[in-house]
Amino acid sequence: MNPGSAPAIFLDAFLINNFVLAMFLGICPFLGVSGKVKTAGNMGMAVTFVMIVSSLCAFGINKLLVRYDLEFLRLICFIAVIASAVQLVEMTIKKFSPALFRALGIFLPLITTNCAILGLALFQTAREYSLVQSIAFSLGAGAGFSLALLLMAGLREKLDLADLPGVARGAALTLILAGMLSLAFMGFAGLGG
Amino acid sequence: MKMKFGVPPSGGFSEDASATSTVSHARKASRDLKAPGGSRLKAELRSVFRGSFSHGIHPAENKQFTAGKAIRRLPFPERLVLPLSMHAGKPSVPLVRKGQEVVRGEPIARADGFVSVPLHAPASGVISEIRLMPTARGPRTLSLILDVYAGDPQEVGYGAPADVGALSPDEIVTAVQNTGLVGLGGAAFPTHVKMKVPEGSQIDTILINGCECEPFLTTDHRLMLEQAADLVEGTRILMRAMGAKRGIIATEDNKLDAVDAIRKVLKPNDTVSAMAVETKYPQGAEKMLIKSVLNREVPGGTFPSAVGVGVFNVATTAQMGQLMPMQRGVIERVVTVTGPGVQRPGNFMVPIGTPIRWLLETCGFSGSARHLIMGGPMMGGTVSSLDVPITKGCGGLLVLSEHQLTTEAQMRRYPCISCAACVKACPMHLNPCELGRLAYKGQYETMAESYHLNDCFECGSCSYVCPAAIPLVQYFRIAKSSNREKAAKAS
Amino acid sequence: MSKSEAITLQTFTQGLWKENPVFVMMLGLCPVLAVTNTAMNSLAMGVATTFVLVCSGFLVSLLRHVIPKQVRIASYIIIIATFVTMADYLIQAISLDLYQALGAFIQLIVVNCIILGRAEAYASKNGPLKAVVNGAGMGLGFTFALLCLGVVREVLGSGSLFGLQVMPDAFQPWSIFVLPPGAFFVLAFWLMLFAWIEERKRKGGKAA
Amino acid sequence: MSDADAMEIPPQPSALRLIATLGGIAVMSGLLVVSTVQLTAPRIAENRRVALERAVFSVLPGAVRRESYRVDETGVVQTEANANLYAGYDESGALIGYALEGAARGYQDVVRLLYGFDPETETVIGMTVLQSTETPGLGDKIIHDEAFHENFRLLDVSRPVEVVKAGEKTEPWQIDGISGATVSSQAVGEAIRRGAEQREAVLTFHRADRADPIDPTDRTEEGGTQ
Amino acid sequence: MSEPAVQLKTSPHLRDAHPVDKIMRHVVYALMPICLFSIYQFGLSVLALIICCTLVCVGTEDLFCRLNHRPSTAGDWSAVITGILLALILPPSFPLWMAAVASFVSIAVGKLFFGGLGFNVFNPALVGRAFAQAAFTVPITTWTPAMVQVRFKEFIPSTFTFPFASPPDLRPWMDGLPIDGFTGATPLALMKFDHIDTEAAELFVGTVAGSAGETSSLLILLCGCYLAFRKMLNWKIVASVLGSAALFSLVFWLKSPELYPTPLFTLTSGGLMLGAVFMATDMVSSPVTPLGIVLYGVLIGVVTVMIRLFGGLNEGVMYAILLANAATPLLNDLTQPRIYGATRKPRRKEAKA
Ligand SMILES: Cc1cc2nc3c(=O)[nH]c(=O)nc-3n(C[C@H](O)[C@H](O)[C@H](O)COP(=O)(O)O)c2cc1C
Ligand SMILES: Cc1cc2nc3c(=O)[nH]c(=O)nc-3n(C[C@H](O)[C@H](O)[C@H](O)COP(=O)(O)O)c2cc1C
Ligand SMILES: Cc1cc2nc3c(=O)[nH]c(=O)nc-3n(C[C@H](O)[C@H](O)[C@H](O)COP(=O)(O)O)c2cc1C
Ligand SMILES: Cc1cc2nc3c(=O)[nH]c(=O)nc-3n(C[C@H](O)[C@H](O)[C@H](O)CO)c2cc1C
Ligand code: SF4
Ligand code: SF4
Ligand code: SF4
Ligand code: SF4
Ligand code: FES
Repeated sequence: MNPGSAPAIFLDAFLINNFVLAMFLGICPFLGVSGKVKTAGNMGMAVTFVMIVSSLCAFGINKLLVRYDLEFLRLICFIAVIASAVQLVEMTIKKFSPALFRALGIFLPLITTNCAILGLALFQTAREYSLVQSIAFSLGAGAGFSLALLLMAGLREKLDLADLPGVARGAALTLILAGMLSLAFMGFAGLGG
Repeated sequence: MKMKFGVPPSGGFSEDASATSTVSHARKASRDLKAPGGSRLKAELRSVFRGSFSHGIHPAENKQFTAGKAIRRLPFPERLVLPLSMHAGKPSVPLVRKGQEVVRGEPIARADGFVSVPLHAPASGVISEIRLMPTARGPRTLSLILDVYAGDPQEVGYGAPADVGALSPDEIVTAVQNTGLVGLGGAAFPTHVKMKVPEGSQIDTILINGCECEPFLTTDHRLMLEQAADLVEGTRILMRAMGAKRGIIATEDNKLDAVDAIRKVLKPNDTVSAMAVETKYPQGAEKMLIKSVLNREVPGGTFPSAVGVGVFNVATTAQMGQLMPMQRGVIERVVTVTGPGVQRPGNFMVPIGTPIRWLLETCGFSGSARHLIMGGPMMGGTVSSLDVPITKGCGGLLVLSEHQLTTEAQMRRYPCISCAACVKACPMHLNPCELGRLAYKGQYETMAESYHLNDCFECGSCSYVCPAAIPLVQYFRIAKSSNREKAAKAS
Repeated sequence: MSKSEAITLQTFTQGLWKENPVFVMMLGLCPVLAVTNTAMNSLAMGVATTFVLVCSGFLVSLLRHVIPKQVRIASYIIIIATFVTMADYLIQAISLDLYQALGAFIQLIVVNCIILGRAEAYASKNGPLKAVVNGAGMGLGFTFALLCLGVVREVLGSGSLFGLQVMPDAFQPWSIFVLPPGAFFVLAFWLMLFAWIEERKRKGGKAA
Repeated sequence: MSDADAMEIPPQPSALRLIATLGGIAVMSGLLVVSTVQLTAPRIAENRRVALERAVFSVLPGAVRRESYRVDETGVVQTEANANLYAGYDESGALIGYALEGAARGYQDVVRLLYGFDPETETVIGMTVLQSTETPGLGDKIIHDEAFHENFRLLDVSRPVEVVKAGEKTEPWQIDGISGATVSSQAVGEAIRRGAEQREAVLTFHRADRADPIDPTDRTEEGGTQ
Repeated sequence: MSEPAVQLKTSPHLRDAHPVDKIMRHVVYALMPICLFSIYQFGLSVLALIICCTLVCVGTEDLFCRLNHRPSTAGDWSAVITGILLALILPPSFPLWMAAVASFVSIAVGKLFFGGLGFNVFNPALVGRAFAQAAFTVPITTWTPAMVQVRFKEFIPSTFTFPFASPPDLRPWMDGLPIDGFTGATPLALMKFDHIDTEAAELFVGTVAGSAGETSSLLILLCGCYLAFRKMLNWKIVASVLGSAALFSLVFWLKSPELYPTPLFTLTSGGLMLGAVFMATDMVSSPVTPLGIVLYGVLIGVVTVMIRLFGGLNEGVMYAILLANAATPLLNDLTQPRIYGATRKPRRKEAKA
């Protein structure tokens, strides 16, 4: 597969260089919201959604900034525009689909200040992705985040019923699990190359 | 006396596949009594031809001790203990005083409302006491103590012939209540209540449950052989009372001689028929049997009437066929006394209220055995005292050996290893593995909400196969009662 | 000046141990995991974050009476982003290699919860001097945590420290420690160690 | 504390005030950023140049001066921005070769490299890895491994290069792979193989260039390598 | 009649199950022929490897139980299985000190950290190997030839590498061996990078290079059959792993036979057989629901072939099983069996009785 093609970019962000497990983006929600499978599913959806929105925003803004030679304002503009875009989307959802809002709503404000979202915008800019590539990238990143989150939530739910030793309580358990997931994901290295 | 286990049965039903496998396992079985009950392949082939439910287990049948032994009547014991609540529902209300003389068959307690039954004197004698006595169910309950007159001819002095054919369904239900009949299959639920067809339901089939899937027990088997005519008569009464078009007497295919015996008393083109289903535990559970015979599933939380079926035990039905035409009451029942701990096992017709101590002494109780079970080994309970009496719901007395007990105790507890054996065994298709893990952490509500705890009917198949020796059924009982208590507190 | 303006030693040391942003508050974990494959990267990241913490704390504190409540978060984010951009360019000017090794994570300091958290919870309520001292303490705590990981990962994973070989030639490096799984494992190890120390202290305290 | 509390008592400030505050902060932040950029820009440019030259000179042994071009489907043009082709000259001003960029997917991620190309002999004369995330201790040997780099002192690229097992190189167009890191070695080979078209363009350009020699010193002043 | 001390117990009063320790013991028996064959193939070094891994696994289990003042669970044989399997999936030349590290990680991090037997979410032996693969990337991809003549006389030089030191280069030793043309490549590597096919018959009896115990698929299959027959191993997992792997690779083989291996090659090469028979079947880390078990197997089969054909690695069984382990709780959740009577319609049309 050509590394620049959309499927390759999707696969890369989804499995090979998984956003959470290999790139270490969005660790806070990964540790914080992975206790229950159901919440994890909703969170995954919300993040994927915000990723697509902010990827589009970032793409547009970057075009403008480059046109006017203002690249040094990139970071400030990204963060401001993404935050307001998410705010806008949040209000829209709240108005038109209360059910969707209940599922995603509580996560949206949290997500805005999350490295995965800004990281996505920064990486796609640094790698000079086209619009199609950017969309593939955000879909892959969202899917990768959701997959990691769901697997983690499943494992943690199962371990809720285990006789864990004292040292394995809390964050240490989640981190060891994340390490093992990360080990397992190493198997995908070079996929499609 | 040393018993050999796993020897092929001597009775006329050795067509059964377990015969071959019990031989091959004889060496092992003689040690620990645990031969699996049949070659799996054969069992599966067989189930292609005979209806069956999926999952379930094949415990060693061990019925050969008593299957060939005809029902024998024993002399009367000196005193009988008659608990006023030996059935499900409200306890009966005594009609007699202390010191009052009673005649065999006389009503001595009346039903207290609809979900309750009367009690009849199982022997002529005198009521010597009315006091709290231990029962198999556990708590001490109010019981009538009847001192039997020695040397009395013990004629049944009550009842009069009646034309059952002339009664309306409602009149039949009342007449059945007057006989004091309850489910003799074990649940002891008043039979007439089950006969009352619920509003909006229609019953098309009466299913007579002769599976007796529990190992060791042979009560129902002998009844089908020896009281086939009463059994068919009872079936017809049930069909008429409930408006069913047909009656099916179903047994397991290790009792094909019983099918033959019943077919002998059937008319050509009869609306009643007899058939055999696969030998497998818990084939006798009504939901499983309905699935096997009619391929219908009783929805969770409902009764068989929801799928147009009424299920009654063979012993219940045979008693009905016997008692209804004479309008008499239930005063005795057949009990299998068996197991490596008794010297003279057999099937006995005993008066209700016979203390088990007396019964065991009569059968040659070795005394060292401590593992005493009322009912079968899969669902029966141990008893706290030898003074508890045989009640209407008790069809078996099983004494396991000391050796059996110690091997049992030696089986070490391990954490669940997710081997899925229990999932493959559960006839309700539940997930005992997950239920067990939840129970271990006391998450009883989750068990009921997400894992169908309340659909578990406690057959014990899961515990039977668990390599980690996890007391799954015990967990589930605790969980259910904890949930019930919580619900009661909340309301 | 009220009493609360007094700067105590605790203002500074708070972030080092008792409220260590990484080990105790579990904040800002992405950079902690991502850039600690060498001690040098850890140090640079720590210094950059401290720089942003101190500067933004100072400015937020200065403007705390000017900024209306309704727009405070937006203002803080702009202020933080400004300093992050400055740090970004400064690092590029200092060393391109370092800049490449840290990748996008310098810019991601913007969303590091530690900084916004400090601005909101501390700088907006305290005087500039106090905010600076507290920010420096927090930054030092963060740098300490980064170095905890960085040192272990570099020594075991590459046999060197700050780029200098410290292990004998024959030493077999354990490359897992510079790979992603190693980051999770080492952080888990430190958390367990600190939890164990805390427990010992508590038990010791009780026994005494 | 007390005055902070006092500040919160006044009700809703006017929208104008909110906008003014934000605007003020934005202006201030703009000023800060712009002055930082101004201050650091020369240093950054210098850093970039040094890094680039280090890379270019390392793949073109003996080179001390470079020129930047861009090569794509349309041919070769001289440019400083977006350059991806560099000509290297030695002290006497003689052309040593061209440095080209190459990329291919490795074990973990894309491997980007720069290699020196001698148009006269059509050989690769040096290689350096610009970017790789290959496994430390295994794939990352492509960066420093002496034996591996020996392959690129004189590699015939007039025909497709091949990567073979370590120690099995018999032909000048073959690369001795690194054992245990076949994938990474293959990636390097692939990156060079893929450059064939570019090299074709460079060759055309080079021949035209030689036919019509221009004084290289003039060009340097126009191009503003500083 | 004496009054017997009646014992109160709840039903069921009978059980018929092989106790856990017995199951584990029989798995050890089943592994013995594979161990012997691999010692026969690779010689003393493998013997040392198996002993080392087993001792460290059991020792670690015992040690931590002691440290926690709990009764030791080292006697339940499960740590022995972990040790033996771990040894069998390491290269014969793997230095013992690294094998000891891997064994320690298997038991300490892969098992006891989660609460010991029954609670671990990943296959402990594979956790150990995955750790070693990421930590000691070079030694774990260094292969030596099978059946070298001196295998019962001397150890492979790297076996007794000094702890924490890197192993010596094996090339001089291999050059001194009276075999020619050995490239140190496994059949999978030959296939992947050079498209050289190895005879399936050779693979079936296992006279090729590879991890200690992964080389004779025939023997592995036979030992697996024994366990399946004794109902100590779920053949459905084995069948769905092998079936899906064969089917998936068949598709690609039909498309371009010169590029992709035959399904038979896929099944018999590398660790697929050992993984499918002994490691995917570890019940603790696999699902319990009937459908979940099949999906789990298919996931392993498909991911293995995917990694082999299109990934950077030439072998993917280990990662495939670890990923499937990670997905096990979700699979269990999603495939809860339809319980008896869970029908919407209260009354179904009567089927033929
Ligand atoms: C409140 C109540 C109402 C019942 N109503 C009916 C009924 O209408 N029809 C019926 O066939 N059985 C009825 N039963 C009896 C049960 O179906 C069943 O036979 C009894 O619980 C024992 O079954 P088991 O031996 O399979 O546990 C009722 C039971 C209870 C507790
Ligand atoms: C696990 C289990 C096994 C059972 N096995 C039998 C059996 O073999 N024979 C039987 O008559 N009833 C058996 N029952 C009880 C039946 O479900 C049902 O209650 C009974 O046949 C109704 O008849 P009765 O009310 O006349 O007793 C079993 C119940 C359970 C829960
Ligand atoms: C954790 C890990 C990291 C690896 N990293 C690389 C790598 O960076 N480059 C590489 O070519 N092979 C790497 N490999 C090994 C390859 O996937 C493959 O086994 C090897 O290239 C086979 O080459 P050989 O035939 O030379 O042994 C790695 C393997 C593992 C397990
Ligand atoms: C059929 C079977 C396969 C097993 N496979 C493994 C295995 O691959 N790895 C392992 O560490 N233990 C294995 N065990 C042992 C045991 O299940 C394992 O140590 C548990 O995961 C520990 O909780 C196996 C056991 C059985 C019965
Ligand atoms: S009482 Fe026991 S043995 Fe008798 S039919 Fe019911 S389950 Fe079977
Ligand atoms: S006891 Fe309950 S869970 Fe266990 S097999 Fe029987 S029905 Fe299923
Ligand atoms: S405990 Fe379970 S099986 Fe028994 S009556 Fe209640 S719901 Fe039915
Ligand atoms: S049978 Fe026992 S060990 Fe096996 S899954 Fe069920 S509960 Fe767990
Ligand atoms: S530091 Fe990455 S999400 Fe918080």
